[in-house]
Amino acid sequence: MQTLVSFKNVIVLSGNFPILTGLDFEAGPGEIVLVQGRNGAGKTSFLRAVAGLLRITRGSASVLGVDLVANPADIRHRVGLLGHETFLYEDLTARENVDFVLKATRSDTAKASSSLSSVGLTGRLMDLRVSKMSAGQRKKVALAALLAREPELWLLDEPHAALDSWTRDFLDSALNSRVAGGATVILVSHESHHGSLVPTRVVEIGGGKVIGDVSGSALRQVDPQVTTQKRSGHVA
Amino acid sequence: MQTLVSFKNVIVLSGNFPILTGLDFEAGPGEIVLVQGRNGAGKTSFLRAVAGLLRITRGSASVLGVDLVANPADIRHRVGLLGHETFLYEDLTARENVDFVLKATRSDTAKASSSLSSVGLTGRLMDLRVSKMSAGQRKKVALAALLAREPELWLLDEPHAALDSWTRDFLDSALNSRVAGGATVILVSHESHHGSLVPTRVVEIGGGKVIGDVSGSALRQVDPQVTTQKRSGHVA
Amino acid sequence: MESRGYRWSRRAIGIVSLLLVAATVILGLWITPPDVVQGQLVRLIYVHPPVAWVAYLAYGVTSIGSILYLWKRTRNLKWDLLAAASAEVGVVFTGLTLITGSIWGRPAWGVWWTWDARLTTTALLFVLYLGYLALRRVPADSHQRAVRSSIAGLIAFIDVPIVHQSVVWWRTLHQGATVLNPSLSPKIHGEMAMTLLLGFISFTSVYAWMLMHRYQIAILEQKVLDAELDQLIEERRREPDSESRQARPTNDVGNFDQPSKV
Amino acid sequence: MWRDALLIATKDLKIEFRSKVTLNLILPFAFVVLIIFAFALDTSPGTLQKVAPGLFWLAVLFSSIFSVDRAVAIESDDNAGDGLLVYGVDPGGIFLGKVISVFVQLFLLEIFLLLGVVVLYGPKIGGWLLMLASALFATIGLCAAGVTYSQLASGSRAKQTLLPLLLVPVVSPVLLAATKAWQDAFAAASSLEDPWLRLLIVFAVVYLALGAIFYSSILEG
Amino acid sequence: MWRDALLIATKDLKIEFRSKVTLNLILPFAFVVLIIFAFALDTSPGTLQKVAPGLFWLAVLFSSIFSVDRAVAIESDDNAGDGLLVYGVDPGGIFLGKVISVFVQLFLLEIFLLLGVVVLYGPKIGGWLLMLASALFATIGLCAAGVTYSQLASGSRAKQTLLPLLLVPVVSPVLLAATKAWQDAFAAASSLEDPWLRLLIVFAVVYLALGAIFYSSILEG
Ligand code: HEM
Ligand SMILES: Nc1ncnc2c1ncn2[C@@H]1O[C@H](COP(=O)(O)OP(=O)(O)OP(=O)(O)O)[C@@H](O)[C@H]1O
Ligand SMILES: Nc1ncnc2c1ncn2[C@@H]1O[C@H](COP(=O)(O)OP(=O)(O)OP(=O)(O)O)[C@@H](O)[C@H]1O
Ligand SMILES: [Mg+2]
Ligand SMILES: [Mg+2]
Repeated sequence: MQTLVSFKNVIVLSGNFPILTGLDFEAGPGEIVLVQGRNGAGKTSFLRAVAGLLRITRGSASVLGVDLVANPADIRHRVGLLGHETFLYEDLTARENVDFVLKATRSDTAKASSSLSSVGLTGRLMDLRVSKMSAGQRKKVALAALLAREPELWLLDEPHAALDSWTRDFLDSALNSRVAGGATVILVSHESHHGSLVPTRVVEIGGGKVIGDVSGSALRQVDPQVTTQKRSGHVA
Repeated sequence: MQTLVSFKNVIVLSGNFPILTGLDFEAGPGEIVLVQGRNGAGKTSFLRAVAGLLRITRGSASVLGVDLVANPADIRHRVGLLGHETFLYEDLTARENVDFVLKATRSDTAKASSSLSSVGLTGRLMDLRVSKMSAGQRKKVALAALLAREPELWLLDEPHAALDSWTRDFLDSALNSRVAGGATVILVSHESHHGSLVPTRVVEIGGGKVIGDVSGSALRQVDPQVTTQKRSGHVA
Repeated sequence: MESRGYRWSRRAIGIVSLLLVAATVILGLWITPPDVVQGQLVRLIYVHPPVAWVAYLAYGVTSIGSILYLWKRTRNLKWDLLAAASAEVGVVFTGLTLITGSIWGRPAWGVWWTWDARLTTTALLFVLYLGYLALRRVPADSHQRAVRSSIAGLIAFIDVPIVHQSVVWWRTLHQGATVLNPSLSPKIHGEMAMTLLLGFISFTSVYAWMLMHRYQIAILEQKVLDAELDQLIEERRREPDSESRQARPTNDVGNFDQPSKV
Repeated sequence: MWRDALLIATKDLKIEFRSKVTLNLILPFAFVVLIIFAFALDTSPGTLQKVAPGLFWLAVLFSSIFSVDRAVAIESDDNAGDGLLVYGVDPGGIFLGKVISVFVQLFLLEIFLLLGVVVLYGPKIGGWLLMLASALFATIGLCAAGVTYSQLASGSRAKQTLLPLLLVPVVSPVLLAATKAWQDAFAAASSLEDPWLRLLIVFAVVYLALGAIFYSSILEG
Repeated sequence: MWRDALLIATKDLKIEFRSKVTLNLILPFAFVVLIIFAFALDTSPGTLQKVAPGLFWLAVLFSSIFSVDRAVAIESDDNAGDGLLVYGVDPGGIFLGKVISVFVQLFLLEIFLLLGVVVLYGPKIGGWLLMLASALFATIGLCAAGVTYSQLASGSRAKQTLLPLLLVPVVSPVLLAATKAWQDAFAAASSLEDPWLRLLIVFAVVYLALGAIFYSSILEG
């Protein structure tokens, strides 16, 4: 398997606190990796590290063939990150925000409108300032920008949160078609049900490192739904 | 049925834009109302209106026997609202935040610690500033404050988002026990699966008004999963 | 931890500094003659200018350390620690400059302080490096701190030439360039010049000694931090839910009320 | 109301103490204002002492705009202001709490600043009592008007901060009166009968009363 | 880099134009500074004109701190700064873009303020050209140093705003030089050979260069 993302014993600090504590991870092209783990385990930090936004203190890491330790800046514009934060400017409209992202990434700005309408932001919503939007609508703006950019590697942090069920389904099928076209997806999610987006692999993070990795055929038996129920069974 | 929440033809404006457009809604004690609807339908605004945070321009509304049009201030401290925003102070620690909420609502501050540990914020996490916390940990702090307050009416806007599966289950069972003790819950959610928290009623909001209301026995047939699929079928 | 050679050279420099300062004091107070105009006051000249120049020197070292850190090929945390140590000593010497200047100013000008250009810019120099030290105290990981403070240190250095040139640019009350003038020909002579030179050497030696001391402490602090970090990493790796759920014994699962350490 | 006021004031001061925005931002600025002026005006030594009160109160005005803005902004992060309403905190209490917290910060600042003025400008100060009294009431007036207007400007959620546009004309009489009172004090007119002091008291009372009365309506929006 | 700079500058100016924070906040304040001084110093007409340049540049310094802070804060809402990095925008471009946007705002402000100075203080202005040139370069220096330091202080996520503590000493030489240059200009020394102007040019170039070189390290750090 060709490796697209490769983390070896990666340690990342925030101030003096170790967020990632020796994380090992590999992923190849065309995978849909579902990252799970308790709150505060380090999932968001992992995605940010893959995007080149966190400095790697120890260990080695490369993404899309770029060495993250030496030149993290070279990887950033090639990944698409959708996090808890949407990176939007409140005082700009949906269209202006998407336009800005496309211009900044040197992508085709012509796609802005069609991408916005594909997520359901049509008519007045296109020219509404983000500050007036509902939580789901904001997320959609960020999503539209991402869809228009077509990154090679998608890093999605709870992408379904705040989206209505129609948009969830749309996102799932959009991602599926991107993966079919050769893209790779790493997504974090706490939800047990993921519609049509079926992960090829489930990775579990705990205490800043990978503590479980189930892929391929083994996945059928240990699907997230089942582990969830097992877990809740324990608690009750 | 005794009514706890009663909205009659309620219109709410934001600037010049009508967010709620003649909404009718009634709920009695002990109900678990699940509110659904597309992004931007007005769900969050509905919850905020019930909490007395939005001025009702036309129509009549009362919550817990208080007239919302005349004196919205009298209702606020009797409801517990957990929204997209968590109302936390970034520079205070988890414990200080919960303490502040309990003092402000004149509740028993002794419960702060136990409530925080019940959601899993123990040890160092209790004294960590909220600004350093992960998304789920922040939500847990807000949740801990709410659990310690024990409001009569719980207004939850996508409470499960960002929580890990264990905390989701914990929240569900905590809510169930509150409802058994006489509390009422109105929750907004886009997720199709809700663990052990079974709604007694599903209300659908669209375009700022109620467009569907299924309760009691009828619920078994029309569970959210099914309606979701029906809807996405229309669009596709 | 501290290498033997380092320790010995540090001690040697300490002793030499002591001797040099003693020699300067003796020469300055008893051997050299009083000035025609200023009388006994002139003796401050063996302290005040050297102290100011050593402050410049210290900030120069800070800048070099900063550049070496910022330049990727020579990047090493040691350069940053050196820069910081030197800045701290520099602040001390700037403080001494201000104090000796004030003491001199009282009899010479009749005031402790006046809004003269040299004085104002020297005060700014003091504040600039205080800011540099304040910036270092913002919690951040060591690399981040090093980058930020290196940049601040470099920019702050711009004020040094300004302080030096201030007597030329503004018409000032303060003494013009007597020694370090553009033509590099000192306007004082004989034993006074010699004593001044000795003063300069002895304060430079004091600076070197203080720097080595401070730097050593910084290195040790960094080692402690690194050791703490290893421990923190171990702790985080052992966080309550950091083992695979499937592998965990049933009674332990999800019970947050249990103490986290197993 | 007083209980709530205390609660809010404690919390705000705690946050302020942690983030130190106001102190770090304002104190050095205020000092540099003093230094630069001293440098620019040094040629005529009399000027410096004449300008001192005006400079002092100008620095305080700047600081008050800033810290009043901060005090209200604390509640707009993560929409905490809605939180306060939901918790049932008395709006009058919120107002008073914020006034208290801003007052404490400003008063501390004024003490430091005065030390700076005395050391750097060396004015002769005749009427300490008058100075203290006028500082007290001027600061109360500034804080009360500031908190009210700041809420007025930000509460609308339209982030257009109209604050200074609204605030500055309202507090400039206070500022002028304070400057005049201090000039009198510097000129050794120690009497508390000073007309400017009386004006300051009137302003303090009026702004406090107006704020306490209208704050709840502003919050309700 | 220039493309990115333009993109950022356009966006920032658009946001600034919408929210009008800077203009609403600063302009009135700057005017009050002028008015209060006019009021406080009214007795000696000569003083006013002598202080005018210092006052003017002090007001500009204040404004620059504020708008530079805003320019950097725009990117910290919703973590948009990380967004810029992810989009692969050139850090040098971000720096230049922000300098341009702050420069435009400050220069506009200076025009208004100058009108105010002329109307209120009525100084005789001899060297318009010198004034314009020195204002230009002084503003560039202010903006460049300001944006750099603002990022230095804020990016740390520790919200402790060290900004003024760091920035004010760094830009005060600029401020002093600008004041001196304007004093020369007021005194009708119209020559562009003014040594203060040369100093201002040096500062502008040095701060611009340092900012452009180091901005990327600051963002990465
Ligand atoms: C607080 C007051 C003072 C401060 C901050 C101050 C600062 C300085 C500084 C920074 C220098 C080094 C300049 C350079 O060579 O680049 C210096 C040099 C010197 N200072 Fe002062 N000074 C003060 C008061 C005085 C007084 C009162 C006198 C004597 C009347 C004096 C006499 C000198 C002399 C003779 C030099 C050597 C100048 C040369 O050869 O370049 N200073 N001072
Ligand atoms: N400066 C710090 N001091 C102490 N702890 C810190 C600091 N910075 C980060 N942390 C901790 O590091 C972890 C960061 O985790 P991260 O945000 O990656 O979690 P996550 O897996 O995405 O969680 P969630 O599911 O809640 O989103 C949290 O546990 C947080 O408390
Ligand atoms: N000033 C305004 N101008 C125009 N539209 C506005 C304005 N204020 C609010 N809106 C619209 O009102 C609606 C508010 O909806 P609300 O936040 O209640 O939605 P929601 O149902 O909670 O959506 P979500 O599922 O995305 O959270 C949105 O469609 C928003 O675009
Ligand atoms: Mg996360
Ligand atoms: Mg919503």
